[in-house]
Amino acid sequence: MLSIKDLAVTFKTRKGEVDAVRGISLDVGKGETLGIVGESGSGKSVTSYALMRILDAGGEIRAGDVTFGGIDLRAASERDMRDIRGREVSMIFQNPRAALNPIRRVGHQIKDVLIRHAQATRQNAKQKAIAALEAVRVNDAAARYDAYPFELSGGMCQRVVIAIALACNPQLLIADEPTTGLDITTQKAVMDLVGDLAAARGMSMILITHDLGLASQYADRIVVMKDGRIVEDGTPETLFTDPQHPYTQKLVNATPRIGASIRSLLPAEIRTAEPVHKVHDRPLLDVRDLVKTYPGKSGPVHAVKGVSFQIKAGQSLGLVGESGSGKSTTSEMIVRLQDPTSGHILFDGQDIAATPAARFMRHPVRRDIQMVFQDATDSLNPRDTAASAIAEPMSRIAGLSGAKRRDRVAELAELVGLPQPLLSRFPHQLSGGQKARVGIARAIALEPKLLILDEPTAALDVSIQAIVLNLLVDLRARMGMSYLFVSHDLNVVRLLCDEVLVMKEGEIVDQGPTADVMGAPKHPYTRALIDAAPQPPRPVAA
Amino acid sequence: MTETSRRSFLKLTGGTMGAAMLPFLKSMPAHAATGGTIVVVSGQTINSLDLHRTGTNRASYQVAVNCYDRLVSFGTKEAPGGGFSYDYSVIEPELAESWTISEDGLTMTFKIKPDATFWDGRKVTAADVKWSYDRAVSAGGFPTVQMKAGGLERPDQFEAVDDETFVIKLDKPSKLTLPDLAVPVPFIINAEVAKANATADDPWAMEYLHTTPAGSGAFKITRWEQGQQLVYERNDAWVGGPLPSFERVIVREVPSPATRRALIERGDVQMSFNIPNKDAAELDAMDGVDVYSTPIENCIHCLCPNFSFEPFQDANVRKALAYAIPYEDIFQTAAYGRGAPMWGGEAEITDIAWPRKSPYMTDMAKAKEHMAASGFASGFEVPISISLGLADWMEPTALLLQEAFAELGIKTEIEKIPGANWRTAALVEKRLPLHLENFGGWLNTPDYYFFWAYKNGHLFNSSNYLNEEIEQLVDSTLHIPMDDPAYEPNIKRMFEIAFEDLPRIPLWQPALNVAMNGASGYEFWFHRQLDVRPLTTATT
Amino acid sequence: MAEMTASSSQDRSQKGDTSLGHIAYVLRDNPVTMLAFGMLAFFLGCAFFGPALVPYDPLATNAARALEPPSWDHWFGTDNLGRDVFSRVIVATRLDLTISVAAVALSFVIGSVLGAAAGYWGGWLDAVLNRCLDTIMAFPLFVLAMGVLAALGNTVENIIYATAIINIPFYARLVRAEVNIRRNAGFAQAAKLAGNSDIRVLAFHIFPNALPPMMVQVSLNLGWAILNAAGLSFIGLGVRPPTPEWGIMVAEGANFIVSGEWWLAVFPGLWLMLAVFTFNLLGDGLRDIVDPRKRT
Amino acid sequence: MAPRSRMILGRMAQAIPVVMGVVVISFLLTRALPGDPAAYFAGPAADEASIAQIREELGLDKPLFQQFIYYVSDLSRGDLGTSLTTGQSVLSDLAARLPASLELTLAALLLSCAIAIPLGVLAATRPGTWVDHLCRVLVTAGVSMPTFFTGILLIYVFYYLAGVAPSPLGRLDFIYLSPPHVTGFYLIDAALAGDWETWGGALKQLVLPATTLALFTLAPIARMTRAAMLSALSSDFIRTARAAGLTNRKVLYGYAFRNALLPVVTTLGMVFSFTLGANVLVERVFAWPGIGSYAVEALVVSDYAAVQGFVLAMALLFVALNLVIDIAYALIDPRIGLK
Repeated sequence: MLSIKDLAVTFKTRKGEVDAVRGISLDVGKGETLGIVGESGSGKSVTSYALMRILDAGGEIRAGDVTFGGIDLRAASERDMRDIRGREVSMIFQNPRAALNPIRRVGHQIKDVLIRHAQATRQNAKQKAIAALEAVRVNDAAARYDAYPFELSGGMCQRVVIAIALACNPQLLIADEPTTGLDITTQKAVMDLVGDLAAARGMSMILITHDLGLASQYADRIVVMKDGRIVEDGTPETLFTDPQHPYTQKLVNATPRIGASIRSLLPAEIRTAEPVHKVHDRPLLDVRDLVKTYPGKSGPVHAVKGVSFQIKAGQSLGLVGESGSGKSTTSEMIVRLQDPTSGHILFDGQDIAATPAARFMRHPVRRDIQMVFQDATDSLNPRDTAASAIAEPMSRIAGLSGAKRRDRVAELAELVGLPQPLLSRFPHQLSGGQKARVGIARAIALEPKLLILDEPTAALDVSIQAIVLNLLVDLRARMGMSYLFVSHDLNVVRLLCDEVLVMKEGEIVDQGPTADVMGAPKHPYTRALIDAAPQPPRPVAA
Repeated sequence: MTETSRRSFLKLTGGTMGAAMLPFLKSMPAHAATGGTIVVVSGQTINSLDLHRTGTNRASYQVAVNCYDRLVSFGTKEAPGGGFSYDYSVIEPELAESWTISEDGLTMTFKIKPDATFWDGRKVTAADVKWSYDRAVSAGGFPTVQMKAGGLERPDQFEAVDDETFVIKLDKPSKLTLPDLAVPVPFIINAEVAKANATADDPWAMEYLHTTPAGSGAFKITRWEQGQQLVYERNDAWVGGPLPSFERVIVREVPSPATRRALIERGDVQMSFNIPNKDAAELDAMDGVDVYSTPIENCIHCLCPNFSFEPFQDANVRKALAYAIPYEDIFQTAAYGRGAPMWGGEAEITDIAWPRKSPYMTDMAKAKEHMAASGFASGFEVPISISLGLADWMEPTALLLQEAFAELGIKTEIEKIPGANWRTAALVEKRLPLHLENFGGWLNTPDYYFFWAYKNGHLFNSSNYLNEEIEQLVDSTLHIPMDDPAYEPNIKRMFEIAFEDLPRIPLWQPALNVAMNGASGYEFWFHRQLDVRPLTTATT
Repeated sequence: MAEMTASSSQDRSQKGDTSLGHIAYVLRDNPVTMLAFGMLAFFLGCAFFGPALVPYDPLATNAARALEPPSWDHWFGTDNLGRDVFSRVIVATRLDLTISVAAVALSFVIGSVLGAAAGYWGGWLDAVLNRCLDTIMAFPLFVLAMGVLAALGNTVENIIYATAIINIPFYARLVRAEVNIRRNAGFAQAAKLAGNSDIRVLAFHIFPNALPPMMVQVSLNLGWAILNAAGLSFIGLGVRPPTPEWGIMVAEGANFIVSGEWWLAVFPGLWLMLAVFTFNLLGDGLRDIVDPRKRT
Repeated sequence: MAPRSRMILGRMAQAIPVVMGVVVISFLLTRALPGDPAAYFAGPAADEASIAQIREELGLDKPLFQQFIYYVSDLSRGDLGTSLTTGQSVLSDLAARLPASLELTLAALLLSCAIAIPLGVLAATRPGTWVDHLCRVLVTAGVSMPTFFTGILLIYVFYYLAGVAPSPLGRLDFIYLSPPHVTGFYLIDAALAGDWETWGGALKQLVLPATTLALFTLAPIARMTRAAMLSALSSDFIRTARAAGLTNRKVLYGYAFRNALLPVVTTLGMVFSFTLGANVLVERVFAWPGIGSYAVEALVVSDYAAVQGFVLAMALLFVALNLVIDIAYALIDPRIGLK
């Protein structure tokens, strides 16, 4: 039904022309779901924008043919394209809340599309829009019709986006990272919904994702893209069991999954033996009845409702939960960026919660508790070079300066695998993985005893994630640090952590050694989390 | 305003409506706009219709002139700068039909015109005159001070003998009394209307008359939009003089002088009152626009060195200043040659003409001689103060003075003082060491000028000048008649002292410039305000 | 590792990327910015060297040659006192630039301190500052400047103070907003973990990141400050005569336009306009220069 | 709507300290003005006694604090005092002059918006092109000219030389009478009275001053429109709308522009209050009887009551304006008032 031949797309940028897509060909049959998998910059999204002809300014299709149901989409007039978009080919996007017009009622946004494509008249548009909402399993659709996006949850917003896309019964649905920005349980619900609807309507679908596991679960066929080219094409099973292209192999390896070891994520040629880290019996951190309550507009918000746990010296503890579970608040209190409402944080037996966060920078324990932030980009000052970011804690706390400090920065860069020339760069000149390394180097600069890792790999591509996770494992063994690893990704936690805590709505619902909790979840919520995580087919042992 | 009067107004100017309606059509010809109406533009704002009220500004005095009558008025003569001027030497009847002055000069008896009526039709009586005079001497502030200059100080000096006979009793005879009755201040108010609107707090009906004139004058006010315009309408029953030729006079306030110039030049208005000297010089050279520049009687623009500032106590320093001033340059630059020079006069004083040229002229050598002879040969620093409100002539003058004085080693800085502060600083506190001043006396005698400007402590003596002989001379001369044998010698002596002591260095006698385009009959008045009564359409 | 090879090819292109290179890049990128910086250089040249280069003494009067139209002797003609308008216009550059730069610098510093504190700590400090700024903003700003000037007297310093006062709210608000969105940013948190006190975090980490948008405001305000000074001169509250200043020259010259001596107002007006124009166009370029993210 | 009305009430409560601050500052500022109004208003020939008498009348002989108490108690009775310059009560002066300023400012803003917003949208849809640069240069040129200079130039060219504009004599040429007072806006009042001749006359008088002010206000509005449109156009939801096949018009105006309106409305509010204060100069040039020229004259002669009244009126206007902006915000953006 859709056929792309030798498609090439270029972008004009400040540095000249950039080839985003360099001649790809693919077909999507009727009722088929094609997964396009690739890491950031692989050209997978650009391909979809190109076929919809909604490339951003500066983008241009240079070559190739795109035919859809016999229509030459490349040659079609803009007017015809507008008729095709939304009626024949629809798209859903990542970050659903941003994908909706924030100041227009969701019902009206659906109505706009219906009226535009003559699927409804002004009289029955509302009714049809409500029907479209019902079709995506929105409860109480008539009431939701009048809601604004900000009044809906992320999952609900994605349902609305899907409703907009499917309102006119298109033949092809392009889903561009539809689960990014959603909680793990919501992800599953949304993907199941899209899959069901596509199947029920006999609709073709292109699923664009960076997550090989997700694609393998929902796609009939998968193409793997790298640097604007298709490197491999096949069914999920063949891709996982018998990847041909080295890049596919790397990708498959790097995808965390049950049964994998941390080293197995790396490409075979650079694998080394996994270091052993030693866990002492001495508790390094002892959190007792930690409570955080914020004053809210409608009464106090109980973010953390009395949490107690311990981390032993050298131990890695995973803290798992979805957004709003209180995991970030908990970690910020431990790292002393926030003051708890009540409770104690004993670090080496000393109650560090007694020193207010505002004065904690002069506390001797400051150098012993450090943190790696979730968003490496956000956590680096855009005005500071990598070197000065890494040097900052040394100059402020350790009082190092001059050549000593420079040497130490170089040493740390070496340790985290950051090439020396990059040290003089600004964050925006670094890739995501490089920024993550800078963040880690900064956090370990003072050789802390406890490192809090707040989803350190969430924004990274899987192959980079594999490298960073292994780096963390190496550092842990080498420096004897304890980790508090905050994450929503159970597969990652499983690889890295000795023990795990599951938090929900400010409380710990499940807790214990990782294998126990993951293998035999006691709490239904833990089970739901585990079930929701996409599980790629097991590859043959490499 | 009622609907009827609106319509009649439109009818009156109806002839011009058609043309004006057409959007962006070139403006209509000047004469068509009149049709009994004349439009005058002025840069000043009128803030009250009652001269007696506290805070009434100068521009508002024209209402007292045009809407009210006095017992007497001055005559008319040909003015030196073209057009007409009031004649100080001739006192004419306005509301008074006739008057007599007793032998001892202490009793003046006025007969009021029997046919004089107020706008409401009521006959003007001596009681109205008495009430109005009582008000003028009781109101305080400027009107009371001005009345005092004519020896009129207390209500008990005024008596309404019968309806048509009004008597003034004086404490001592003065040549200034009768002229003082012809200045705008002692105007005659419809006392019945005023009293009907007076309150216990406001026995003189200040609030009422402030916005609602009640008089017998040649014009009534039909509209007053403060800050925008004043519309006069002729009172056809006026008996104070010949009936004005215009039925309606619109006085528009236009603050920007450039706009005023454009308006008069294009003929969109018929008269622009009190225009800058430069415009006067240039418009004069133009066809179609008539410019009247009347030297203002008894008025001199002066440079005043303040005696409380030490260097200026030195006569040589003052003379050095007087010789250093580039008179001609200043006269041409600041006044564009409008007015009369006040320098380079004869050293010997042979007559009592005033204002008169000083014996000084630009002579830098002499200036330096005097400077060298003074106790300040090495110079000194002093600010030259000017008023922001009078910057148009003061600023160029000050700049040229600054340059000239620099040659004497006198370093100056020009200090602009805002209007509110000027009066306080210059005249009340008299604290400006060196400043420009422009006093003009309403009553046109030299002794009157000296009274205000040379007597110690008096308002316009901003130089803090004190000379015992002047004090005595002024006191003895002020009230004696001009034909008194002592008068002329006294005046000459005053001149001698003034030019020797130089508390005020005369620069030039300014002119009041008025441009007319399509109207004529302008008459200059000492009060320098617009008298709309004699205006007529252009004779051409 | 894998990414290393990908990034090493970029290294060479990074080598020449000094600050100067960056400025050159910003200028080349936008012709309008290029034009603005060219004109700025010209005005700065006038300010520094103008007084030494002008053909006439800007204060010297010559009544014999008053109100002459532009000629070879007097490029911009002469004014009513025979002073050379060209010399006055050029010499005035220094004063006008001084007024605007000093006023903007003053309001920048005060506004930044107030706004940064309010944006970072929030709470009652923020509330009080907001009310104070609202109060200043509730004044008609130009009239406030007039009032301040009338009350303090019209000297150059007071013009600067008055202009600075009315500009403070703009900076304070801008900085407050910029700081507020960054006070919980990852890099601010990281800086705290690195042992920085709140004030250091604010001053050395958060505040510098507010600079790019502030540069736009600075450039607009530099222009406003000149216009403001000119407006004050028009009312009569400006610089004292005979000091040459564009606003006062336009204001005085305005009265000569109708009588045909257009050069008195038009040349200083044109100069003033060009200067304001330059400053206004400067904003985007300045922002790009202080923004490290624009470096490639 | 309840949270919104609560928000509006909250905003009004916030305005109270602002108004109080304005009252105090304007009082202190006027008292700091140089000069002695008593001496000024006593007239040219007044002596010490009559100045003292006037000072007493004006209450200026009292200590500052007492003067302030008098002022505030008068104020609470709605009495703004009497202007010494115009001789009228300040309240009636403002009532007469405020509509003139508002009419001029609103007309100018309307004109400005009509030009600047389409220009801004145009520039935003073609960023980096010559159209964009030209728009930027044009609007910047407008804001670079001092308003009094523009005004005089326009008068010179269009009235004096070309003769196409009416004489710059304020709100109405003298051949018309002002329409019966209803709102004080001549255009509205004349239209209400059905007097289209006067309406045309008032409109003609408005053209030049409104153009002068509009030229000055183009830049901020156009700049903000451009920036807001650019950011709206690069939003994800625009891509959604385009991917759904909505027409360009709908995407540009229905989606992007309505989202871009928020910052534009804020800018408009700021420009409005700024212009209302800054048209002092334009009012002088065009003999426009507005509150700007009123304030200048009052300030120069230290007319306390008039200056205070003016400042207070402007502050109240500012507060009201902010309220209107808040309401406009709430109308445009459903998120306001609920966060």
